[in-house]
Amino acid sequence: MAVQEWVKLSAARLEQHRDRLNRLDADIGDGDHGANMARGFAAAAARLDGAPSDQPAMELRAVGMTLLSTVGGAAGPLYGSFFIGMATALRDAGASLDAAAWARALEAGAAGVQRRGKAEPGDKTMVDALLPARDALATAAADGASLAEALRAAASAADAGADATIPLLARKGRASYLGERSVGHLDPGAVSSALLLRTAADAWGESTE
Amino acid sequence: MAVQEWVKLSAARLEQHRDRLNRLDADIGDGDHGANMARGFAAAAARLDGAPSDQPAMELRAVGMTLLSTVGGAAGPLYGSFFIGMATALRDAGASLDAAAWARALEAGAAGVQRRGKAEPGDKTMVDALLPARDALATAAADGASLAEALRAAASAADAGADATIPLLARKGRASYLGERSVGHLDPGAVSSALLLRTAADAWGESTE
Amino acid sequence: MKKLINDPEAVVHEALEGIALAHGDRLRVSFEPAYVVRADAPVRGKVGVLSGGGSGHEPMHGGFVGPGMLDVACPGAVFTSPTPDQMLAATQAVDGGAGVLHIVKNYTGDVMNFETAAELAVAEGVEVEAVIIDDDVAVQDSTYTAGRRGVGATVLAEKICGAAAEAGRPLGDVAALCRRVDDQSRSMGMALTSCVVPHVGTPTFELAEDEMEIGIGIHGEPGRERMKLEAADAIVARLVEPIVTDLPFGSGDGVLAFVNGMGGTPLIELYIVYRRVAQLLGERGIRIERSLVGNYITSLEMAGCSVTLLKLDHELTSLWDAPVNTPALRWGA
Amino acid sequence: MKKLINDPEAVVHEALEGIALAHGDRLRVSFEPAYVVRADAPVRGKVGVLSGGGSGHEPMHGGFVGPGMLDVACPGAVFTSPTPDQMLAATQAVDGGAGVLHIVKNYTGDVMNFETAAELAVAEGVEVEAVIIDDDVAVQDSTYTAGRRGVGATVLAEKICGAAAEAGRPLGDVAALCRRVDDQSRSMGMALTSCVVPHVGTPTFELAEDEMEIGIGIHGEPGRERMKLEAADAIVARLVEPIVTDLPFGSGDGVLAFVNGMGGTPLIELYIVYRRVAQLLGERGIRIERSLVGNYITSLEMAGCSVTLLKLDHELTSLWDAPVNTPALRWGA
Ligand SMILES: Nc1ncnc2c1ncn2[C@@H]1O[C@H](COP(=O)(O)OP(=O)(O)O)[C@@H](O)[C@H]1O
Ligand SMILES: Nc1ncnc2c1ncn2[C@@H]1O[C@H](COP(=O)(O)OP(=O)(O)O)[C@@H](O)[C@H]1O
Ligand SMILES: [Mg+2]
Ligand SMILES: [Mg+2]
Ligand SMILES: [Mg+2]
Ligand SMILES: [Mg+2]
Repeated sequence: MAVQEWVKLSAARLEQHRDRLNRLDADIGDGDHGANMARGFAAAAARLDGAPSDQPAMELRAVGMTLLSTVGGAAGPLYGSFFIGMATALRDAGASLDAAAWARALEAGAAGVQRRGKAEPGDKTMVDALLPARDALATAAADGASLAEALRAAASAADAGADATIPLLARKGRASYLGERSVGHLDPGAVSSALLLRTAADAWGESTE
Repeated sequence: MAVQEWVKLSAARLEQHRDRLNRLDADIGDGDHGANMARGFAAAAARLDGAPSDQPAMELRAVGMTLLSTVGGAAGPLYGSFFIGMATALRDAGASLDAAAWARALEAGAAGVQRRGKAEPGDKTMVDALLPARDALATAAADGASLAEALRAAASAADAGADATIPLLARKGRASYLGERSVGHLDPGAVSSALLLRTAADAWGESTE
Repeated sequence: MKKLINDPEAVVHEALEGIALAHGDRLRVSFEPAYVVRADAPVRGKVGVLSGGGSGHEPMHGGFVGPGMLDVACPGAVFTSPTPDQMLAATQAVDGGAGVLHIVKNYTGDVMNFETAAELAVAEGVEVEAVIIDDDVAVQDSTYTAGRRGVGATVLAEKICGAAAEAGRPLGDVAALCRRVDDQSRSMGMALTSCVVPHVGTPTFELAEDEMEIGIGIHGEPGRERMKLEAADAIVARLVEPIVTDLPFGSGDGVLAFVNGMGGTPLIELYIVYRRVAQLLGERGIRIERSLVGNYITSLEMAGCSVTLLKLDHELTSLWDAPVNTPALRWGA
Repeated sequence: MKKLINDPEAVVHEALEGIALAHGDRLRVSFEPAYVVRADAPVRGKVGVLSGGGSGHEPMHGGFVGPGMLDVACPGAVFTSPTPDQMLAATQAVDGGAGVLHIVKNYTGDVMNFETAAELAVAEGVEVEAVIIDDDVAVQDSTYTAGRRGVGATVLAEKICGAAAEAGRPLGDVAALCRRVDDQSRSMGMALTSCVVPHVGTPTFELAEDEMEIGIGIHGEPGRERMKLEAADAIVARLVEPIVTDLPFGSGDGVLAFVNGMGGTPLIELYIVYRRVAQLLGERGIRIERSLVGNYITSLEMAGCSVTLLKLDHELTSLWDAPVNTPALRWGA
């Protein structure tokens, strides 16, 4: 259930934040990140609708494939790799995920993003939200936190990571063409990553663990 | 001397009124009447510069030919015909013109405009300034007025004729495409005609008669 | 005013220099007086085809000079008819002994300047026929007005007459074809924005963000009606309806459908317009046999479009299909 | 937002419908997934040439599909890279057994989507070579960045590779030619205005009446520098200078000079730009052997232009001159 809930809630929130993400992307890119994400997650939510909800890996894989064929731009392959990476890490996981499983998944997802996009921390990309989230989640899991707690820690780390992109000079993606002019702006992909993690915290926070 | 003075003074004033005439033309036409007239009269003034100034007919003919090849648009052939018509009427005139000669010339000039453009009074064109001027000048000449007086009467009639174009519906030229929307605007060609006659009154008013 | 220009007064001259430099392999440009002429003119024994008009409508007319279309084009100042001396020199430059066709858009200035030029050319011993194009259904045709404007049909007439002249047809035939194209064509245009004449520097008219002009000409002059902006499909209906009913075009007719951009509208939008034109014609049983989509007769950077339909017959279709080799229209060569 | 559109979300789809209706004689359009393909594809034994990218750059890429240029084009959403499934289907549609060249503009999104597509195609048994175009000198090339963008050279590469494929050259050759065109091309662009992405509805950036952006890409993204508006000649110097020094182009070189409009700039201005480009190259002894002036790789209704120079050699010149028959570029056919 929870993966579906996560994706549907994400679709709704991305639709709400569509214009804001477009606007952030217009400042240092081409103004389509909100539209791309809203389109992709609407398609992913529709795709999961009615599908079996007891196989997180299969669901995450379907989300990844759908994002790959509906988002386009940079975010499409990156979030596609993210979800496919998560799915692969959870191949053998059961219907219900614990903090350790989510930690493994987020690590694999972030690794997928980095494999595809070759971005390092500090390049002013979604990686700057994903890696702090990965680390926070791993620490929380190791400390024995509940999944809800661990995801909240990850979401907060992602928020902080996104905010920390403001002073950075972009080195990857479209924003890198701006050189110095990219400084002083939030990276839209980092913001959407943080939003996805906050939504995960909400989805699993509400779900019975 | 006086024809040259007239043309030079006209060139200067058309340059001054260039934007105003463009603007009037933009309201009901294509916004180029001021530019067309300023370009043409600058060329005509340059053409007369240094030419013999004791043969009004030759000078007026040269002005007409120059306007024909430099103004373009509707105003080019119309003012070309106007000056060539004046020249033809003055073929046998001496160096210095009197009111009767000017009356003949203006009649022929206005006839030239009507031959070329087929406009009738009330069509909202330069004809609506030229015909009242022609009539006023003829009357003044018949009444024995001096050339300066007669030209002042003609200029005032032209001004009134131009103002009277405001409520008219255009039936000729580009303004006619606007149909009812042409009502409520001054006709730019009528304004430039009135300006030429006012300048004539000034040129011959100042010159020794 | 945001334009890629130097001196507003030098726009036409510098653009002509650019045309000469870009297309010097097949065109020559005369500057005094100004005309753009086929490099191989005059072609012995061939009817010369001349057109001209104000500048600001590019590629028309200079971009249509070349084998199979115009022999020579006379550019005036921006939106201002060229002058008789230009037209005379241009006529003489392309007279190959078979006479010269003048294709004249119906604007008072153009008509009068071309009339004078034809008189001068005839006096110089060149045979001239002038045909006036007046296809714009936005304007009421009446003996009490200047009549309908010449717009999109001009491009089609230039192509078709150029092909006929290239095929060696005599002046009378080429002129008759020109009249047939004009008779069988109707157009209507609209604007989303005004344009800025360089030497004026401000928009010719002001349109609010939610307004459009319907029934515009090609000189930035206001149109027949100002109204609230609508979706493309509704706008296209406003253009197609009066065109179709005017000729009228009817079920079973084969047409050339020409969707023209006014200069500032991107091609992606012109295809959205074309789509609806095709749908509306399809609903009426009118067959599109040939089409043309793009910026061919423009008003500087004005955003908007026009639609032109030409009723085709076998002869017009084969002349349309004949090879043409100009900077702006080229096929079969 | 003033556009000739219906639903902002339907712009690409409806424009594709228009393209299908206007050019159905020689193109086919697939809608799910979206691609524009030669009517006669796949051509047996011929290398397929595929390109694609966001929409909003028309005529690129769909307008370049046809004999002698692209076999197929994949349009994404406006300014958004298309997706791997489109690319895979398009690749399969034009695979005539000799493999398929993917011409990819260097944008992170395009590159990643094309990489995925190539993996999928290879898994399906189609031989694919991908060449990345990165000719924009406005962007610093460094291993620490996404590298230079692909802009004007894309059009030239598509024409030249299309001609080579048409001539029966094998995939390795065609890909090598593509790399050579990219290596020998440099571009730079500027904007007078922003553009409005339909689903956003407001300009991507705001420029004051007396400002311009230098070093823009083709997605309405801001450029390298914002500065005071200048006369065309000064602007052209800002574009040509970095291009010429980067390759470098030098005295005696023969080049193809391509002056491209961004969509909202009228042709008359592009010729003023071309004039100055030709003058500046002339001063340096660089010979313009071929030229192209017009709107070929655009950013919706953005006003502005870009300049691309390609150093020619005998082979590139003769491939450029080879017949091409597409909606937007046509000669010799
Ligand atoms: N190489 C990369 N690695 C990781 N993230 C990247 C990379 N390139 C771009 N991004 C992310 O993608 C976001 C932009 O996505 P989007 O606007 O949808 O695509 P596009 O840039 O193609 O328009 C950026 O804000 C950034 O976070
Ligand atoms: N048929 C005509 N007869 C007389 N005057 C005319 C006629 N047509 C137009 N005009 C005059 O010409 C003026 C417009 O001149 P101008 O703007 O220079 O030419 P264009 O209309 O070709 O742009 C109008 O204001 C009108 O006075
Ligand atoms: Mg983006
Ligand atoms: Mg005018
Ligand atoms: Mg005019
Ligand atoms: Mg994008």
